[in-house]
Amino acid sequence: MPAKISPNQPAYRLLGKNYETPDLVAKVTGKAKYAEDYRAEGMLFARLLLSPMPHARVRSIDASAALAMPGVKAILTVDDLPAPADAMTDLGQVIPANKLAERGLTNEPVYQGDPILAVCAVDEYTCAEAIEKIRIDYERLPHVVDPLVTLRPGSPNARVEGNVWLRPVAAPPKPGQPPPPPSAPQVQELKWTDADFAASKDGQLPMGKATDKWEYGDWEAGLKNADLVLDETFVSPNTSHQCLETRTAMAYWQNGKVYLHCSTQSTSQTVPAVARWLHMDASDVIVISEYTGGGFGSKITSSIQCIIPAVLSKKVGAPVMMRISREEEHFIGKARPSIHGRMKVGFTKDGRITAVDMFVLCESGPYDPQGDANQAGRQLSLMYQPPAMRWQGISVLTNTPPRVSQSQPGGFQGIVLMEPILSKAARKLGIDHVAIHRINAPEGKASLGPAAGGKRPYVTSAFIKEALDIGKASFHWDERKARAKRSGTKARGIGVATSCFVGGSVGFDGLFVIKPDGKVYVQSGIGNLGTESVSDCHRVTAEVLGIPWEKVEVTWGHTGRNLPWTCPSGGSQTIHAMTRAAFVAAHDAKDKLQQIAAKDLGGRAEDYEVGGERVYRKGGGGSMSLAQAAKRAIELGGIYDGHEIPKGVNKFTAASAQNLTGQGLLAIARDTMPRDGLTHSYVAGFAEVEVDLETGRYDILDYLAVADVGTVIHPRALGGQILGRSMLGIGHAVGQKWVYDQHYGLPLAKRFHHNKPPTIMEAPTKMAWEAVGLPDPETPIGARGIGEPPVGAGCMAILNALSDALGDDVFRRAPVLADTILASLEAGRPMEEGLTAHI
Amino acid sequence: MGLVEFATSPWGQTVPIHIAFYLIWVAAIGGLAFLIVHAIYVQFFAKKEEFAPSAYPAQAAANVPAKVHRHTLASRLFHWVMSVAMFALLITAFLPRVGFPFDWVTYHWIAGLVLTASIVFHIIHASFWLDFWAIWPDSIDIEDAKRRWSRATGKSAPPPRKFAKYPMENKVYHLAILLSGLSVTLTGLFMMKRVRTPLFTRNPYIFGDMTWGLMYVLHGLAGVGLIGLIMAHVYFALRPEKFAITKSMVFGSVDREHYLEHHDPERWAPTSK
Amino acid sequence: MADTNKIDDTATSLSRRTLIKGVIAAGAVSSGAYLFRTSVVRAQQSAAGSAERLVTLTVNGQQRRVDVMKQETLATTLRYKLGLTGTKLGCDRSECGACTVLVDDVPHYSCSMLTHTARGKNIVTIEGLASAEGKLHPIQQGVIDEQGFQCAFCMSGFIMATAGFLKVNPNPTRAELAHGISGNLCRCQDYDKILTAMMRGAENARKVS
Amino acid sequence: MAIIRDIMPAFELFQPANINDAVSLLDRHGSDAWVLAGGLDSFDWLKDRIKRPKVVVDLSQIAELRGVREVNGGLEIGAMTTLTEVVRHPVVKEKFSILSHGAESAASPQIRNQGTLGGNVSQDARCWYYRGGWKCYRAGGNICFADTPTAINREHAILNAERCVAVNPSDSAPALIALEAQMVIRNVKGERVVNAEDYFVGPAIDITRMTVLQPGDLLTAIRIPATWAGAQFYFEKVRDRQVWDFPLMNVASAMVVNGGNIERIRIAVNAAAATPLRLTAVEDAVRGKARNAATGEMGGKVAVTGAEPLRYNGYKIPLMRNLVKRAISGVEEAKWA
Repeated sequence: MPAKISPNQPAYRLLGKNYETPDLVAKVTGKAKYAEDYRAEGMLFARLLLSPMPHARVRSIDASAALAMPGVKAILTVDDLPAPADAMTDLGQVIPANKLAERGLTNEPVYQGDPILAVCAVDEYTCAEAIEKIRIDYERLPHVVDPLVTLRPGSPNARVEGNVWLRPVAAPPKPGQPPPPPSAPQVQELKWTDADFAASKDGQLPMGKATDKWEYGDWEAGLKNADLVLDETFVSPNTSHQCLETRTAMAYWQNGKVYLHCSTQSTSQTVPAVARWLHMDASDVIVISEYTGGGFGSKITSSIQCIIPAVLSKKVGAPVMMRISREEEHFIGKARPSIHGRMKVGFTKDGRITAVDMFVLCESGPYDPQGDANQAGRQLSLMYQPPAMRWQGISVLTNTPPRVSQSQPGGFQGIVLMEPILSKAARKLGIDHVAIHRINAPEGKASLGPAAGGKRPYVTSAFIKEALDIGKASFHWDERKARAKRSGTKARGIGVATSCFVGGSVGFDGLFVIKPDGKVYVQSGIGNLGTESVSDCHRVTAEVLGIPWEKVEVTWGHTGRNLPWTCPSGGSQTIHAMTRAAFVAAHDAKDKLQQIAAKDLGGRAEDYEVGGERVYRKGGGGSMSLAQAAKRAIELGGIYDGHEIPKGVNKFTAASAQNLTGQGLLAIARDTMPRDGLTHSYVAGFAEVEVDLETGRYDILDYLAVADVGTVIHPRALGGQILGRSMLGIGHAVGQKWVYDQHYGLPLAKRFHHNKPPTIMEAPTKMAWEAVGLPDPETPIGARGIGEPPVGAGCMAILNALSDALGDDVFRRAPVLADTILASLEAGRPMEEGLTAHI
Repeated sequence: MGLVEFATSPWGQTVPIHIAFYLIWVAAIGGLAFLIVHAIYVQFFAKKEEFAPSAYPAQAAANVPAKVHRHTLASRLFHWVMSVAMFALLITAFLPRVGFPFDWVTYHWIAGLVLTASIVFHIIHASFWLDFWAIWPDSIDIEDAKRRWSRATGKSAPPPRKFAKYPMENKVYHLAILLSGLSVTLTGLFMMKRVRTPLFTRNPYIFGDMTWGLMYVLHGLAGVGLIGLIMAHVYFALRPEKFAITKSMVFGSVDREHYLEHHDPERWAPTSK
Repeated sequence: MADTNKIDDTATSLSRRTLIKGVIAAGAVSSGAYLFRTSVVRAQQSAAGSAERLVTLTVNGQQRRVDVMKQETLATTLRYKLGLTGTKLGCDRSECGACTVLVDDVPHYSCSMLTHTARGKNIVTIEGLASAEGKLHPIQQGVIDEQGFQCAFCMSGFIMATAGFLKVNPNPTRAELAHGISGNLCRCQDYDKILTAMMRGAENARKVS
Repeated sequence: MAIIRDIMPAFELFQPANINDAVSLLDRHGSDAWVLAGGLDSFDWLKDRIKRPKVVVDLSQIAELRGVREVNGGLEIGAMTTLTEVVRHPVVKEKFSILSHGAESAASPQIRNQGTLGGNVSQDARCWYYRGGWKCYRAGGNICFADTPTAINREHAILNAERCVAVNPSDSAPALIALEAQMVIRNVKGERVVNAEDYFVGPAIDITRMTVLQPGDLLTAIRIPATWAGAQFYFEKVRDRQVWDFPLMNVASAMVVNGGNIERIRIAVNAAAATPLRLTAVEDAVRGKARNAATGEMGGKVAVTGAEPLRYNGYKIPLMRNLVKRAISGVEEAKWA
């Protein structure tokens, strides 16, 4: 099945067409420079010393022997690092720092691998020898690596302060004032009772006290009046992001500014993050990241350890490269939090969900509370549209590596918890699996989550039903369904899953210059992490201005090069947010071109049109080329060439624009266009699997993802995102996991062959994608982001297909490997340990 | 070269794990050296043993049976069971360490259990059926030991008295074997929790790494100590002047002549049974 | 610009052509001499009969004389002493394939081969694939044609693995090629598109030859 | 001493040009020396700085250790022959295809391009506690971390565990055992030849070694007799990832069937115990029987007699049973409409 975009999509000159991205030749020739590829004269190296214990306090450090070694330049501990800083919102409100948050180095390591100090020396060999000479006296503290264990009475806590996160409820906003910023999260001790644990039998998740909850509708009545109520527990895995590029960073100082070569998803947004970590003015921070080797949510604004070479560099007065090894990346490289979920879901006999009662336990690691538990509930409420729902959540600390968002954070886990139930319900009620998804699917401005301010929020649009219809036809669902399920030692099954997530933000800036050479020089603050949105978004600029793409030059990846304020490249915001920014900037250019033409050629601005690299009078008459207009813009000055910067743009953009002043026609604008609803995207995944019943091994024969992402901007890049993120989800189904020894609280699986990210051999034999192509009505170009929803769809289409092949009750957690299948088939019941973490 | 080998625990702490295995050779060579020195001493330098006259009436000596009962059948059985177990333990423990690898663990723990059982039997038996205190050195033994030492080193001292049932060396040896044997069996019993046996679930986590390390060191020290002790024991058992005692461990009794020469009937009343 | 003299930087990423020019310049001046200065480990004495410190490597058709430590891997030498940073270190443990180079036409994980072992062998890295005039290798062109890869950190490894595989099997099926390049990991998980691009590269190569 | 990984410690490197030089170097340096073949197992130990040999003897320059020679209808494969060379060798493919399949199932293409047959059979255990640097029995300590009440041991042994529960991960070893291969070992005293199944050492005998190789010994070649040339072969490896993964279990069998009956058979599995296991009880049980599903079932049951699962590896019992069954009677192929 070739990839295709449904004819729904309106025809554009450039949008929806493939093109060669400007970064590609450098990539294929090996010339593209990632953080570790930079060399600076006099560069020194740094390596980290990691905690051997899951939880300890450093009593003393004796580094004298190391410092006495020739070639050793400095040692950095947490005492040399700035304290956690408060953050400030755009509205000027202070978000107080989480005082328990990760600082990069620590004297109270809270997981094995937590960096204690960094050694800087002339080369890494010397760093290693020096580290082995350092003696650290640790006081071992109690540890726990299983979120359920720490909730048992009398069990250890991961932090001295406690074991669960609470976010105190902020006071309601005063009339006329914006809502107050979220208060700093706090850690407290919470233990469930023996009775809570005793009440749950047969692998069901105990439901003790939750720390957080919301609800809408009469969920109790919904469950009571249902024809079928399923009560199921499922566990999703902790999965390291395992970006192929580790978070290596190199830094040096010049004229009071720090130049940081780091691995980050976002370019512009990394500047304020680094500035906050270093307690510096953002104008003194230059971030260089032209190419980033993957992020998946773990490098949204790089990570805090990137300040270590920066601080060391200042200390030793030379550039410092801190290479992060794969094992170190396992520790500091972040991971998706696992969720233990228990769901009671009511169905009518025709398959409509009546109510959901959801209880989720999120293993948040040792440092930050994660939003995954809450987002799991919100996305579930959108995807399956339960008319009534209760959500209860608890975010538990463990002495395991820090967690952070990973592609479809929370949304993924919500889908993973819900899909097995939907699948089981379809089997029990005798309803087709596609049909049960369609019955419960959102449509139009569908609601999600609990009411805020008396009204439930809603999305901008949803065309998932269309996606299911397209997929059902393209996948030949009904034909496959009619086929035999068993032959020889093999069983086959088909599965479908739907998935959704946030797909766009608003409010960022566009910035470019039309120079007298007639070319458009676009400044892109978007990170280049492989999605190609760094150039894709600017296709809109060319589209709107009516110029060939070859006339567009994109500058990216270096905040010393005058980039605009841009959304973080995370959470699939970019294609939505930055096509909007490109759109408004292009219209700013258009307006200015029209005004210049009117000034020079007479008439009113609105008499002119822009196209064919010219600005021309509608219905014939005078015209001028963009090159001429650019020259005129410089002569005119003022707003035209950037001598006057509009008030509305972010100060980051304004500063960049000032450096571009006088080079041509300066287009600059902030996206203030209205949007009714929250932008979300959707994917329906279809899969067929074949299981070998004698070995438990299974192959994915076929996979199709149909995406509702609004307008397609760049089909090949979109296909990469849809199938790439689908594979990321499939990885969660077929192998990715953590393994911990609970006695010592230490990880056993730190290598790729232990954590099992999928190889090309795990990829489905056939993969294809399609796009619904219906533009989102709330954004001018109609494009939404796609990085997230394929993950849940990929994972659960596979697992639903597996249930279809093997029946219910073979597995109750992901990933599902040969051992689980074989042991359960042998015993005739689920044999894996349902609730133990990290097995 | 330390006496103990250390390892890094999973938490990065330095903990003892066992004795340094060269101590096996130290014990063996030390034991051997002792035998040689002792044999030479006895052969060339030792004075004839002299005892203080006994208060025991001479005519009563006639009543001493030809065979003076020394060890009950139960005691002798215990001794030989224990010795077989002990040899099995030493062989299974140390041969693989000195270049003769074989599947030793199962034999070792089974032998260990036999040894333990025999010791438990012995303690109960000795406490309730035997003269419990007969084997413990008393004040006379200590006084006589001082006398012997003085005389051996050329100082003047009254001759020591004849022995009770057990000569002083015997008692001291028992004490040494008791200490090392109890150390090795108690630690060994706990260590069985660390290997797979049909008896209980393997669980090395009943103690912390440090406690275990010390336990292994104690087990090892007692074990190599036993090498020396057993060597000495076998040596003495084979020495002609002690052979009567060795025989008594087989047949249960000593000859009247031996009895009268070495033992004081006041301190050990002769019986034929 | 503020940082021009500090770093041998890449071009401002303006056009494709200026980009290539800029980056080639950067690669050419990279010298690793300063990266391994005197240190305790560097001063290791050599026993009689052991491997020499100075070795001659043939890299991308050029003879390169390098001072190499005993424990140095080929990837380290290429990246830090010869300035060939197109070869990436993804894991340094022969698990991900990002460091794949051709050694006598055979793909190897350069992270897991001592530089000393590669003496006298013909080493080709990603930088050595395109012609001297800048004409891309057919596999590189396949990537351009299909917009293969996302973040591309794994790209040079995949391309080198494919180049090696095609020397043995120039006309593979999709499944054969997948198997042939299965020693390379892509964490963007863009396998489908990568395979399409590599198949396109194989097709391009067949057209050339 | 604080722990740091991913930087190899310094060592002295020798690159002998012939076997004699290699053997005398190994003799001179004894247990200080580390034999480097393909290096894919070695570099992990060295980069983790867990093993710190003073001297590394790199065999890569010894031409006489490399290559496949035909000898009396059988083969002699130099220990340094790469797995890829073994896989692609026409005689291996034609007459001894289980070895080709076994070698091809190992690791990844690049590893097979560098990893050697000698290295593959001599590789160390992959127990994650042991490889993580935990001081277990195998590492010279006095504990098995993988067999404790809380241990995670899905990849560990179900048979013949003796204190250590690690398994041998070699994919070529069972094929070599099935083919009745012999290992040629050299040291300064001369050459000795051991049968493939005797090449491996279990923890009961020596808990810190995988093979009979002692310091000073060098595996130089692997001989495959003509005995099983062209027999009916079966090889299967079950693993989590279909490339770059160690076996959850693998099986290899060589069989001569006459008139529907199993006339001769050799069968071996790996990743079930600390050594590759030749299943003589199964061979005895099925020899002379009709080659059919019933015999396969019976053989499978015999194979798992005495298996003792740990907490997480119970699945290995049905897995071994099924793999042995398949190795005897084949797979019932699916026939999809």
